[in-house]
Amino acid sequence: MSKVAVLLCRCFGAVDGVIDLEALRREAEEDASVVSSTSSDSLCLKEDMEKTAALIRDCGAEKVVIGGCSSLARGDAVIGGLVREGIKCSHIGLVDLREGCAWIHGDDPHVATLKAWNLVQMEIAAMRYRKASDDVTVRVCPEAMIVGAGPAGLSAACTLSRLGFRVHLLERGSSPGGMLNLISHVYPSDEKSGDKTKKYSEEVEKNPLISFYPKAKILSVRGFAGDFKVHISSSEGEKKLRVGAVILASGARVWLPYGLYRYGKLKHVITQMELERQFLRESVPIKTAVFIQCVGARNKDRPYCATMCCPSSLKNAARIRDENPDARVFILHRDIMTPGSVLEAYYRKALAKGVQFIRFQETNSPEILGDERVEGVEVFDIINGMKREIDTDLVVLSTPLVPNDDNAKLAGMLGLELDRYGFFPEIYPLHPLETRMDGVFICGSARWPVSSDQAMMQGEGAAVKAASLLGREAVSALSLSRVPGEKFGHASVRAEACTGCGNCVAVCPFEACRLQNTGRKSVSRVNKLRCKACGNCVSACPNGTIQLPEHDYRAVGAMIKQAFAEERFK
Amino acid sequence: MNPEFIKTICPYCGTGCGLIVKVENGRIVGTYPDREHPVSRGTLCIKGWFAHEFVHHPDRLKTPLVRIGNRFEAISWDEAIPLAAEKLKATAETYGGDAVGGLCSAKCTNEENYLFQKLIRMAFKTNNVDHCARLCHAPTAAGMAQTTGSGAMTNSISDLAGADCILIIGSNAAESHPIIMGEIYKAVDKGATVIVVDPRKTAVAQNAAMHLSINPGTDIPLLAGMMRHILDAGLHDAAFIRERMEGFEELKNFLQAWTVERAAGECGIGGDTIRNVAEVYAKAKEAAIVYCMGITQHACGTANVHAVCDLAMLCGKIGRDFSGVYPLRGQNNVQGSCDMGGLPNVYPGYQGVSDPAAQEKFQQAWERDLSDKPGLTLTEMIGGAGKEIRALYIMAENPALSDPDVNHVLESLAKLDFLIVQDIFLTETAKFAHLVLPAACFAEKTGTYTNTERRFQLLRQAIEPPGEAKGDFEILCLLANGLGIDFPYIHPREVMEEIASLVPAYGGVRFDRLERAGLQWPCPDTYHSGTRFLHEHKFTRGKGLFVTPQYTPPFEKPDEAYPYYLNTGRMFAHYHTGTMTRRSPFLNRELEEPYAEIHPEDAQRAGIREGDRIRITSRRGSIVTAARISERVAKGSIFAPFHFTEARANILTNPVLDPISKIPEFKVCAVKVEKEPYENQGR
Amino acid sequence: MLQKVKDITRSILAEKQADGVLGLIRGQWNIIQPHVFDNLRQVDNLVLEPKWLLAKMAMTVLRSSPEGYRLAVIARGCDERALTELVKRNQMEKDRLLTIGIACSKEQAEICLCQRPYPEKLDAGEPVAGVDPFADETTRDLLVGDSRARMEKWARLLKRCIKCYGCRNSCPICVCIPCKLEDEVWVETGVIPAEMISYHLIRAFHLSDTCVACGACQEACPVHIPLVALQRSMREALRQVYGYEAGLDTEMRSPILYDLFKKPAAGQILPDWINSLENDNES
Amino acid sequence: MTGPGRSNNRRTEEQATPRMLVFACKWCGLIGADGAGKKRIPLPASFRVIPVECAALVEPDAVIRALASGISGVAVLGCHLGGCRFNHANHAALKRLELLKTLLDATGIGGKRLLLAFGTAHEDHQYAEVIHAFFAELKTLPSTDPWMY
Repeated sequence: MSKVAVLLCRCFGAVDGVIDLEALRREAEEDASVVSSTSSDSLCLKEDMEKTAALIRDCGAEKVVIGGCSSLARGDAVIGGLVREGIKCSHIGLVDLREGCAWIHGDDPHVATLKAWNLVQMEIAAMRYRKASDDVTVRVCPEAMIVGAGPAGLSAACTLSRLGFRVHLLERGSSPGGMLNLISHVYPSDEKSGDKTKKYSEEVEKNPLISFYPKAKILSVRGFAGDFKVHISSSEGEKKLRVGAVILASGARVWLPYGLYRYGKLKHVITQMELERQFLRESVPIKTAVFIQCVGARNKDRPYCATMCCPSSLKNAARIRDENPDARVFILHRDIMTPGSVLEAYYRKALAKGVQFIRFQETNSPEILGDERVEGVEVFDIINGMKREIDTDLVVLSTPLVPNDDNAKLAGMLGLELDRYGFFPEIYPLHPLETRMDGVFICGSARWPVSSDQAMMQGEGAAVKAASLLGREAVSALSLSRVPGEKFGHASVRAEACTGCGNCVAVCPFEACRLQNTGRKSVSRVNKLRCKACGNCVSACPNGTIQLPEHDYRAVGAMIKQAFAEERFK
Repeated sequence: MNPEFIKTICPYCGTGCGLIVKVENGRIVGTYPDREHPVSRGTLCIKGWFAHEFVHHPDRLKTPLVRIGNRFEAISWDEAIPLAAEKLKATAETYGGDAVGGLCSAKCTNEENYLFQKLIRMAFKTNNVDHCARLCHAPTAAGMAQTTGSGAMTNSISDLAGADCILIIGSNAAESHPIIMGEIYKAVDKGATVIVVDPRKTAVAQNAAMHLSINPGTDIPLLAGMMRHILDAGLHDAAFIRERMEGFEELKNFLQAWTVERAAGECGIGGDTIRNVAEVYAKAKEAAIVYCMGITQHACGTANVHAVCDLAMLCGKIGRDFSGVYPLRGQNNVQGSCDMGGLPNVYPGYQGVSDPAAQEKFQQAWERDLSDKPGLTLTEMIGGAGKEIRALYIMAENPALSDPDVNHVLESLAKLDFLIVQDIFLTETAKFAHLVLPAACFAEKTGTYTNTERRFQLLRQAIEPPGEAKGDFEILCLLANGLGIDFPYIHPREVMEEIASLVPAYGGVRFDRLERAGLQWPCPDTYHSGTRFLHEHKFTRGKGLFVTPQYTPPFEKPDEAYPYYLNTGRMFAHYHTGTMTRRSPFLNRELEEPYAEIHPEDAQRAGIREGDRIRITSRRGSIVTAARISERVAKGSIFAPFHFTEARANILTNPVLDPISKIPEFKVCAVKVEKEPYENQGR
Repeated sequence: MLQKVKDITRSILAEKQADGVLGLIRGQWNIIQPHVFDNLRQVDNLVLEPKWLLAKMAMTVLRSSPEGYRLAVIARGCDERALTELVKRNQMEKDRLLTIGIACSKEQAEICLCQRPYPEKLDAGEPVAGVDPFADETTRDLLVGDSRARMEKWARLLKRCIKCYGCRNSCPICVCIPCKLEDEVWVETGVIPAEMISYHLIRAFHLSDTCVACGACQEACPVHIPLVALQRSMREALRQVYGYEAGLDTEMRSPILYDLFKKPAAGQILPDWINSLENDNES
Repeated sequence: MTGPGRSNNRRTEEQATPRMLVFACKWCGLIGADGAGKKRIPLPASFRVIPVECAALVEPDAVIRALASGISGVAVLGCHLGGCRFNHANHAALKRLELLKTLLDATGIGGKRLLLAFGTAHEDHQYAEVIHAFFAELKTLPSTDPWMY
């Protein structure tokens, strides 16, 4: 039986003002597995921490139960301190006596003390069964694969190569540039997009660290952070790559609004992209133009705002006015979305240039007039409350970017899930550009529709994040963590008890489990670097073969048993 | 390569369920229930499902062992049999035949038991043959023989399903006879009332309509109180008593002294409860009384049985379908080993040894002079070891765990000149032996078992015994030949034919008639299809007899020094001395450690917590076991199962004997309980 | 029907479609027992009654047989479904298994309250219509109506449990070694009645998406607990909510293991934005 | 540990206050618990929190185990559906535990003894509300005494 030291924190009266900590300490001492039970004023202070660490060493305890504040308060800090003192993270149990007991049951100290005792007992009992997961370490392959050579991918590739890492840049098309190749200028700098691409593509060509694969396709991805094995095909044939990180910059595609505003039926109802193409070819002076915003966006099907359509319209409307100061240009909008100082200024510039803005309601959208060709647009202006007819021969529809069709396939290969719209989500707002798979980063419109300069910014960010992984000599499964302290752990299988039913393989959100044939039967194997310790497999396993050692079922059982154990503070 | 499936009978309790064992490459790999078996009908209890697990246990005895100093050495059969014969013969020559004793076994087949008692009786001209029925249902055999003429369950197990009221006294059938409990539940589903009389709130009691938690050992007051009320209320079956009974007046006189209130006072329950139960029983159309060790294992065990029979006969609830008295036999063949004359006072078929006619009959059949003096009982043989008894031949019994006051038993066994133990494992008893003979287990031999409903059933050999071990049948034949007696049997079938010729009630029993579903005795000829229930038109003894049950309170009552009652019994996953079940991994997992149940209030007073190690001490010794705090036991009582060699509950039990049947008072003794000191808690 | 099954068995053995046929044989002493038929002579003794689940046995035979050994099983509806579930749980290889499907009689269907008393692949016998288990009074009594009364009813029944493990041992789909029911963490050991809530509910829940309602557990119960009724509600819920039924098809995957973004469960109210999530993630 | 595992939670009599076990996901429920503590929102005391990494780690067996040990209700607090940091893990938990509710309902114990709150208890007040509401709910349910022995 493991020896447990119990440390109770008075928190300068915040805990022992309600809970009778002294009684708790005495009771804990009675427990057979407890070798030391002490209380101190404030465990999280440096002096106390040092004293505590010395005490744990002295009493020969293997495991520690801390009764103090919640992990979000100072609990994690205390654990961190003890870990630095050389105690394994999984050997420390934290009982939340302040937020979880003293402060919510302040009105009844007797009951609170009882509950606190139960909570401490639960953790002492559970501690007996908590074990540390075995760690594994893999060498990091200092190369990266970047999927998509659009603005995000290009900037990521250049940044990484400048940091000295080998980069494999995959592109669906035949040349780098992505969506930049389809538009003439970029906002808000009004630079020519070609110029913008050029400096990157030159670097891609020249830099020996970057291998560019045009017409590339990913056939399979296996492995884990630090060591992915990727099978690709490109115009140069099939190839197998080993990379340490993957940056997903596969972008998005433009949605074509067939069925709306008679798009596809009337010749002069076009989308923003088609207008860009006109500008790219040879600019024809335009006399009148009506831009309609939020076509197919911010509705039931696509409730999101694509963020780049309003600035794009502003850019193109202003350009029409620039090229032909007599042109009448209207932007029919539901709201103009130009957040931030730069874009707001961009809006005011367009306003100053004489672009007219009319606001309409989603329920009362504009109508295109004319049978054979575009003759005008009828719109109900909600600002002045009247219907207006605008003569025009060109209607430009601003449509949102939508996810690529093959996102699902790509996500499947990488072990990611898509968000509700089909984009690649981040793991958590607190961890930008990171995905649920360690070693896979996202940037650009694959993540969310963004402008090209934002895409580049994200590309650089993702590159730096990838570099922080690639720069390591080796990674261990437990070090792949984004939270303070060590990773919670990972699942492990008792092979002799595994029936090979495959439930864990089915439910694993990270494809960390797979079945391995061992002659007579199949046995589940867990890839420790892919495993995130969510415990889904544990719940799906019919006979408890797969377990998180830190959260062993026996620990749960013991906690349940002790939850309302004998009430002794009579 | 294909697996074989062999139909056989479960080796555990007296229910006698049907098993099908799956054999692959000479090994039993699984047990399945027999869907066509008349008793179990495709169901089994936990012990049955895992009955195969001990068969291939590495501890199985594979060669004869002889004691040399403090250790055993393997010898061959060619050495072992002459050694045994020589030693037994020498003992008989030096001290007389009565200095040799034999314990046959309720675990062995009818044929083996028959041969065993024949061997002892013929070779040594003594009747010192007994077996563990002495420790369980000897009072039943004696008591029911007196009242009805037949010491066996009156009806069939399946009859229970048809009863309207089932009175269960001193039986935890749910743990000890689970399949029989299933029949009782069938009756419950049809609307029957189940009344349980037990000091403990057992699994049976939890499922009963009424639970009477009487003081230990007060069965007679309760039954007397019930009978008194039945008489007072005129609920007795006057016609039945008139036509078929005798001794009614004596009973009435006896009951004069037992008012319901006095009974209630003795039992520690309310008088109205007794009246209520009496009425439910008497008014039910078909009423059954099920009883077990709670009745018999008392110093007044035989009187208890009398009282039970009296109640049934008073209400005329005997001798027909469904209604009857159901003693539940504890061992797979305890009925059979009694039937086969494994008792010191009777030949096979309960033909008294002191009855000259019977003696004459057997002398003729066996062609030897036989003793007319009843032999010593098991408890007397053990007690007299080293004195009257100098050599003991034990076949598949384990008195070192099963007998009361085992410390004393161990001392006695050590005093013997020569002890032969024939068993499948090196039991606690075998460790004292001078010669150990390796025997075959249930799956390795052919023969018949008789279950508690008197059903002869065929046991079929599925595999060969391990190593040099031999079937008990073969060993007995070898030993007999060594002793100069001719046992010319080749197959147990021939023994059965001999039995049939000697005992009228089994006259029609033949192996080939048992193939499908067995036969319930009496079965006098080969055309008779067996008897489902006894005493239909007349009792076996002619008229039924009311025997007045004389109440003796438990010998030891709690006092200041020993303030608790101790009750011993079984638990569901283990069986008796655990020789088999504790070697079955699955069953042992269910309960690995001994325990004792104690009531929460008593525990609190003694400062005992769940799982603490406690020391239970009686006037005879003490054991250390884990505490299990439970409201199943009454306040002031401790319950301890007796399966565990590391905490032998029978160290504590009181060897005081019932005067008639010589059964010890296992169920009641006085003990004290202390928590072990901290350093012995083993944490 | 018997003759037809014998003919099929003979032709399977003659044409070497399988190396053995698992069925019931009437052997010595008139004893009926499972048997692997591998020569034509034995087939004369083949019988079909009584109902005897062979699925688990088929699994053990296949496990101990050499590679490439093919086994045909004479399977009733429930047997076939149990085999399908065993295949789904990787307990045997689909291509080493052949079934000879036989239909159950109406009487048998009524005893079992079977909704599908015939296999999907039927080779002999006329299929009879299934029985609606919820039309049965006992089942309704146990599953419909006042919950307090039901709780008492179930408690009364389950309190009888003598923990023989017969329900688990006889279940064709329970294959785990060790089993959670043997662990003292989940079920208190050494005590009967078995902890009612934990023993029976854990057992029932483990079979929630695999139980084929064959009734083997109930038949093996010495104390007559209506164990199949315990599964019915979950089977019905899975059928109604996800259109899932265990054992129909090896491709039909358990909704609690696969396609997790699909409709969560009956009665669960989701925020409306979830709807778009469902639609987008059909793949 | 000596002797068979047995629970000390068994109720001997009808309890006025229901006993509640809370499995709180570290990323939502536990944050709510922390917040409620910081705000010192008074809560009834007879609940115990077991922190888990994700709602998916709550084995249905553990819920059954808790109910069998005399705990009147079990709450599982997880993140928003779709907002789980472990992809679909909380969807899996939801589906599993919803099915368990069916079983609890069938046996009359009542699916209401199992509360699934996904994403509704990640803030202090919501957390307190969920706990209060569940307590109120549990009080209305019939006792499970017939199931205890």
